[in-house]
Amino acid sequence: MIVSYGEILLLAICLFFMGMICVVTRRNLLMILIGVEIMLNAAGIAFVGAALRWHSLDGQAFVLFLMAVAASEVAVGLALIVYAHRHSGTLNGDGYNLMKG
Amino acid sequence: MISFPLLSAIVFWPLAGGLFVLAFWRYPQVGHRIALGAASVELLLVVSLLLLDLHPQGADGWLMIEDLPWIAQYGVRYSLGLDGISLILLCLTALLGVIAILASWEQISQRPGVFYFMLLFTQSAVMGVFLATDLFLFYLFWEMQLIPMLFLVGIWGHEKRIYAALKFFLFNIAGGLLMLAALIGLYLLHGRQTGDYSFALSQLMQTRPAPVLEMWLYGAFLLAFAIKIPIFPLHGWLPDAHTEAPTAGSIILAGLLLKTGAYALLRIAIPLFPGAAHRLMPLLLILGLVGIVYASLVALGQKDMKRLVAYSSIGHMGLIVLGLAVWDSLTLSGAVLQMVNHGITTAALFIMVGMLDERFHTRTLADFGGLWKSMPIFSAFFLLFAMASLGMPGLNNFVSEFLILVGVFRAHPVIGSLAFTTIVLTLIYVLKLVQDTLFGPEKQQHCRDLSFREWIILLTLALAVIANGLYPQPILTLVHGPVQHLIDQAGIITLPEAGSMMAK
Amino acid sequence: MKTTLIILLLAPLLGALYQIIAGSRFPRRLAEVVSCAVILVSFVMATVAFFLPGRPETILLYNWINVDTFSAGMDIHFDALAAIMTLMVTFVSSLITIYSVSYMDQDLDYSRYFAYLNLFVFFMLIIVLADNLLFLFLGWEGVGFCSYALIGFHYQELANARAGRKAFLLTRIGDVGLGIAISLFFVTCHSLSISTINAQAATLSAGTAMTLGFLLFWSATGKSAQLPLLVWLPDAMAGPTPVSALIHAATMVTAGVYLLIRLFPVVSRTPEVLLTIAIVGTVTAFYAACAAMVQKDLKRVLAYSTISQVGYMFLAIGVGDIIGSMFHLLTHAFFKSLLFLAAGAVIHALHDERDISRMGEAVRRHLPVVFLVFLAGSLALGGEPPTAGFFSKGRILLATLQHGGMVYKAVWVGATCTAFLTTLYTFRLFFMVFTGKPAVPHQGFIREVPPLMVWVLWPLALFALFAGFCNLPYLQAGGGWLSRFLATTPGAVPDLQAAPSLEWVVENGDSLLAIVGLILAYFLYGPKNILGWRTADASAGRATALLLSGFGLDRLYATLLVRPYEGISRFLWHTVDESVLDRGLLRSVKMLPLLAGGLQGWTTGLLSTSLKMLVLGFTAFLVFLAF
Amino acid sequence: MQTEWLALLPLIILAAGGSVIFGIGAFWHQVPTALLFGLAVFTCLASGGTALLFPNVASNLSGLLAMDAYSSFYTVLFTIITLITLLLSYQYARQRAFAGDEFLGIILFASAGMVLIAASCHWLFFFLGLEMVSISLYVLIAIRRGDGPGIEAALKYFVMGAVASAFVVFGIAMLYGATGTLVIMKSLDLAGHPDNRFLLLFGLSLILVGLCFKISLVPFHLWTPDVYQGAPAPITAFLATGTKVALLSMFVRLALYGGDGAGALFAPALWTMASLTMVVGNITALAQTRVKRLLAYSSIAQMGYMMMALLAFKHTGVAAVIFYSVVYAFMDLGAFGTVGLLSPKESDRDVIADYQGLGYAQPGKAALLTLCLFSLAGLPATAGFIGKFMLFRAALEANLVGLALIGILTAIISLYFYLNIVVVLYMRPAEKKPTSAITGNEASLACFLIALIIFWLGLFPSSILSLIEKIVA
Repeated sequence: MIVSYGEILLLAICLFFMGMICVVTRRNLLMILIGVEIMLNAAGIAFVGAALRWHSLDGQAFVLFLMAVAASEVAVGLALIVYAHRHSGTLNGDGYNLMKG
Repeated sequence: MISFPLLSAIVFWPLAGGLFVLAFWRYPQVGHRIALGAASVELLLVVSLLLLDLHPQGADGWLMIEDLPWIAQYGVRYSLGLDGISLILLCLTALLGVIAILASWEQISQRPGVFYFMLLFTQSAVMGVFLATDLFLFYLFWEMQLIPMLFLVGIWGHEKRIYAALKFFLFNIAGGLLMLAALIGLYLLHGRQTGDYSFALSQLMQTRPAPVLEMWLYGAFLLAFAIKIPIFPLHGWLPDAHTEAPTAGSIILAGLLLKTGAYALLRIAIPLFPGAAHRLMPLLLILGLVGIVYASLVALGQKDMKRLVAYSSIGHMGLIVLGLAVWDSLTLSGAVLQMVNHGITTAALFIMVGMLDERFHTRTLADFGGLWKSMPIFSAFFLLFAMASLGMPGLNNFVSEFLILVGVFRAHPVIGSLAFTTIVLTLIYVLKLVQDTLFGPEKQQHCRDLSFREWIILLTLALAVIANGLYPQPILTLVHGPVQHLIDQAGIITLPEAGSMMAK
Repeated sequence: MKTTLIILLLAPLLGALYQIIAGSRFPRRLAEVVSCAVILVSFVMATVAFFLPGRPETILLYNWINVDTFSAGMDIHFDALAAIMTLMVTFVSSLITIYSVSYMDQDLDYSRYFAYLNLFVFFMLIIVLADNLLFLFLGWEGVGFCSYALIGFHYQELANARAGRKAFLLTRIGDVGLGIAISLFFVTCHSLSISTINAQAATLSAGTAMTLGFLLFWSATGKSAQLPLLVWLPDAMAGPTPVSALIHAATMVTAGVYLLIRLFPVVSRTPEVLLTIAIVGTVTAFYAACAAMVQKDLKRVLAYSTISQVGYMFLAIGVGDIIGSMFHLLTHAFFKSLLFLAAGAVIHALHDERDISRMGEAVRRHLPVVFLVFLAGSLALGGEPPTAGFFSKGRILLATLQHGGMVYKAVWVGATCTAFLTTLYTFRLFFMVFTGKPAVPHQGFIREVPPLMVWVLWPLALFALFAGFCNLPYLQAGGGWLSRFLATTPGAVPDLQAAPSLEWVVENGDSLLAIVGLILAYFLYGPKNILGWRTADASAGRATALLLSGFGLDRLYATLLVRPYEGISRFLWHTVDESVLDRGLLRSVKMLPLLAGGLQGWTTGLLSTSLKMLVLGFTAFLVFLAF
Repeated sequence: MQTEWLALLPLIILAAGGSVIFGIGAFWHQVPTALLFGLAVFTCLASGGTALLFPNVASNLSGLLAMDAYSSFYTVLFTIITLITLLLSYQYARQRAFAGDEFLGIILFASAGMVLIAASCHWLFFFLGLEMVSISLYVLIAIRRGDGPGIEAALKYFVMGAVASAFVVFGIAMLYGATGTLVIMKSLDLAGHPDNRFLLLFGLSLILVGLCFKISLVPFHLWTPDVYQGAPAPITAFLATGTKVALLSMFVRLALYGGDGAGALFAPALWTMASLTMVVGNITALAQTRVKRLLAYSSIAQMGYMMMALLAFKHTGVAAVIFYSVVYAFMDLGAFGTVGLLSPKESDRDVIADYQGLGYAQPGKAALLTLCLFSLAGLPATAGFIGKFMLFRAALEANLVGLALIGILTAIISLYFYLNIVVVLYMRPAEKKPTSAITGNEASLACFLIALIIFWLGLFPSSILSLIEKIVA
């Protein structure tokens, strides 16, 4: 069965917004990270769909890079979160407010 | 043409001297000597201009010009032009430069190197303002003079110095930035009209903006210059700045910086926008008059001598504004002369107040009395400058004030008459100043009279006061050509024949 | 001629410069000699110039201000009027300077004194000689300054300095009028030269001429202490007595009169102006005479009498008789300076005692010479025939009576009454100073008056008594010598052309009046104290108190002008300048930090806020795009 | 092939330099810092040098990278920024014991990422560059061990950056879906794809939001003060200048490519953001008591000014933005750099009151700080003045009078807080003895360079201006 680009797009947008909502509503840093991942994956889906729509490999290639970048981002991010957790003992994103104003 | 760039040398020599002083900042005992040397050389340079046999050249009647491309992309040129008006103001600047250094000889003990650097830096910037004929360059110098002044007031001032310095700076820069916007607007307009993007004053003067726009542009220029002059009610910064500044700061501020405002109004704002200027002349006229009356009244109430002199400055500058607002050869000559005279007289008064402050560490009028007893020479000088300040004939201020007043009277008899009555108001506060300090029973401790250095300072200024009062003709002759040129340029002589008006 | 005039003018200036630069460095004697010498040089030159042919002479010293059509030169116009005035000024100043040498011999600050004095003479000569009005203005303000400085000469008494300031201020109010007048002359006549202006006077439009007339009159009232600007002169007596004699009796106060005479062609264009001058002059004369009736301070009596006599000079101008005015000016200069100098000698002898109720016979006994010259001065001031005062005042009264119109008749009545009052107060003064025994006599001994101070009184006394003969009315057709001498002055009427009978009646009436006045004064104030007024306490009655304070004019000014002015000053400073302009701006600027504080609340430092803003911003972005 | 090699050389040198430093660090445990530092400096010089030597060699590499004059210009700029950052941070990092291979290597990688952004004409490369810069900076911000604010700053920057990246990448996906191409210029062709208009605009707005976040326009600016405050001062300097300049170069590209079509639709939104940014940035800065935070708000405001000129891209706005980003880079490098140099070892000298009397205790550095502040305030004879002049000129030329007036008024306000620091430096008496600051030839050289450039650009901007005109044309 052939899925039209419009449907893929819809899925991607839904995913993106779900990720966004996750990012905005959750306080836990890990959950935020997961939300970001969902957003990135939504982008990946959109890329693949678009690549199929235009019959070009650019989108596919982009997704490959995207995955690699997302992985490294998560790696750095997780390391940071762990580091922060060890330093201040909280995973709550709003717990970090030494600086404001 | 002279191949040696004398004008540039005049503009940048004090700065170079200042940097040299700064280089010796570790040796505070030589700073003032180097600075004095630099300022004296500057004075010689300016005097050499007087000695050169200069003749007006070209249509614009410059005595001497320097013109180099600078920022070609924006049509900005490095162009300096000298005419009689700038020449006479250069003389004033150079003279007061030397005087200011002499006046701070013993007063400034804290970081003298930096102090003299700032002083000389200001002098450079002021020289630049008086010489620049490219408005971009002018603007550069215009704003630049604020920076060293900020430090002069802020570092070496009295108790409320920081407040005063910031206020001075913000007031002036606010006007300056709005002027910059107007300047860019005019520049773009000129570029669009002629296809030639240029900041040259002579070029921009050809621009004819739509009346409404012209009004806005002129308004912005006027605002900037009016703050500097200052015209009532934009004078808020001046009393504080003057009161808090060290003596040299007050000298430069009153003697030179205020003059740049009047000069710019004369040279730039009105010739650029003659139409709008003409329509706003009544406003200037009224503000000038109100300013004199207001300043005289407020000055009377002051308890701090320096503040009193500061308000008197506002009043005297109001007279210049009146002169500019009438815009004929009498009042303009008078206004230029008044710039010089006010520079000398007020500088002298500030110096003398500074001397008292050095001796008694107070400037409150109530603390003084009967100074004549212990300091007769000082008092005699004080009386002389006070008399000059109230427009005693035979002393310098009288000539310029009278020229302005006669000119104003010729154009607007009623306003002229009212302006004449202000000489009484001036008298009231000046006499109060004299009386509260020199006369009455002796209140303060006995103190030494003038030192040789102080004597030299005051004698120089006193000679200038008397010379300008008795023989102002050289200056008037020098100024006459440029003034005529300005009038022709702006072309707004629409004076009714006052005689016929009086006749009815 | 030129050299003479230039030396005449510049000699006092050189003297002043010497005093300023070197006066206190070299011996005192030298300073005294120099200051007298320069004035004497001036006097000699004035005499020489007087007799040299070649009047009128105009000399341009140099161009002072020259802008476009505006040109003011330092120039001299030496005509008959100036010649006679110069002579008088230099003569009186020479005597007074010599007198000062003795008078000031206890004072250490002599060089300042002589500097001011010489400078004053210089400025006064400028007024007398100047052809250009601006140059005249230089002298005009210059004498004002010298008067200010000399009144407050003993500056350590704050009251003296205040009196000086008051004088300067009030005369300067008058100067405003002169300034405006000069401007108007420039605008209408395109020239500031007095001779040119006088030549053009007829071409001036009526309105302009009237404005000018009133302006000139206004400036003259300031300088010459006429109503309403006269309150400074009684206070000016705070200055050293020679100063009062020179500046506030003989010369400066008459400068206003001189100015009006100089510009008489302009002034006389408008009858309204003349009438005003006549009325103000008479009223002032009467006013001051009343005030002089009750004064207890010796010098204040003389000050009020000066005001009163100057009022006569104004009256003379008002009736168009400038020669009469000038005549009175000259005689007044002699007898009033004489009176002042004599009074100075008395005060000097009594250790600065100035209250006449504490003087008496003792003074006459110790100072017989002073008594005699004072008598001469009193006779002249009182208008007793045949002294100088009699003739000059008589001419004025005659001219007034002869002038048509009911108003002038009323003026004549007033002036005559004033003349009577003059005799009365003059001899009141004379009797109280030199006769009788005071209830509370002066304490302490009466010291010797230095001979120099006495000698100089003689020539003045002679002039006071006999100067009138230079302008005797009956003897010559076409007026007396002075009248003929001054006939060339623009606007002068040498001969009043009065009917001899009228002249006879008036002259004899005046004589009678003066003599009756003298006798009445003897009864009222004489040593016998016949009617008891002599000892009446002047401050007792309300009326006398009012007169004593010069009709409360001072207090009136304080209430109407000075206090409101100070109030406005305070209001503008505290309310407008500080509260509204300064703090108002500050307050509005202070809104910014408040706003900044509010905006700081936005930056919570929480991740969730940032993220929410990201989403919100994105939504806003889309919304913007949708439109 | 030859030319393409040459064209890529600067990028390759940077990446290789970073890798070599990492390599040495991995295998040589006691490696002298000076060696690594020298290597890093050399890498920068070499990269910048090659970019100078071979500008303009290949305009388009397979439609992916444009190594033209434009990117060469930026390459040189980035290498200079990196170089100055290195000079400024060397002693600073040594004192705080993080001057290892990772620090130097990551800086080089970040700078390679910046070059990539400036050179990209393909979304993929742009994305890669962006991520290279971002990820490097996440690490750099937290590089100081055990530093609470540093960790917090890194965390905030990371979370926000990741979300913003997600926005950008999703936007790119939408663009791609709408146009079928990842070449930036073609993907912005609104007229060519009338059917997918909505999708294209949706994608573009996502990208713009992401970019605006990165250059911290209001209301996406909230992270900026925290991150700038928390990061070590030299890193802040790098962060505030490098990333922003790189992204501005991207903005310029977008404006040039798509300004007429799609860009016009975004103009009102950008207008609002620009004005908000100028107002909020400058006014909030008034209330700051900490220097780095104050500078952060000032940098926010500066972005507002640039956005104002960018809206005038049809006129001289582009040249103005490029010139001002150069100026801005040096001003902020100088300002944050001197803050770093003046800092004691324990924590950065941040509270404004702590600067009392430093003007005399540390005349050179204080003078540079003053110069940079004056330049940021746009006072004459500094580069900032010429820059501001150009920005306002462009805005007025494009008839953005309202925006220009807001800009001028806020500039007046901004003077107050800039001056306030100067006041503290020079005019208030020193109450306590100031602690010693970082000295060293590297730092002095950096300071000297910055001062020289600020004066040079302020007094003789002609040469740079003609260069900019050339590369924009």
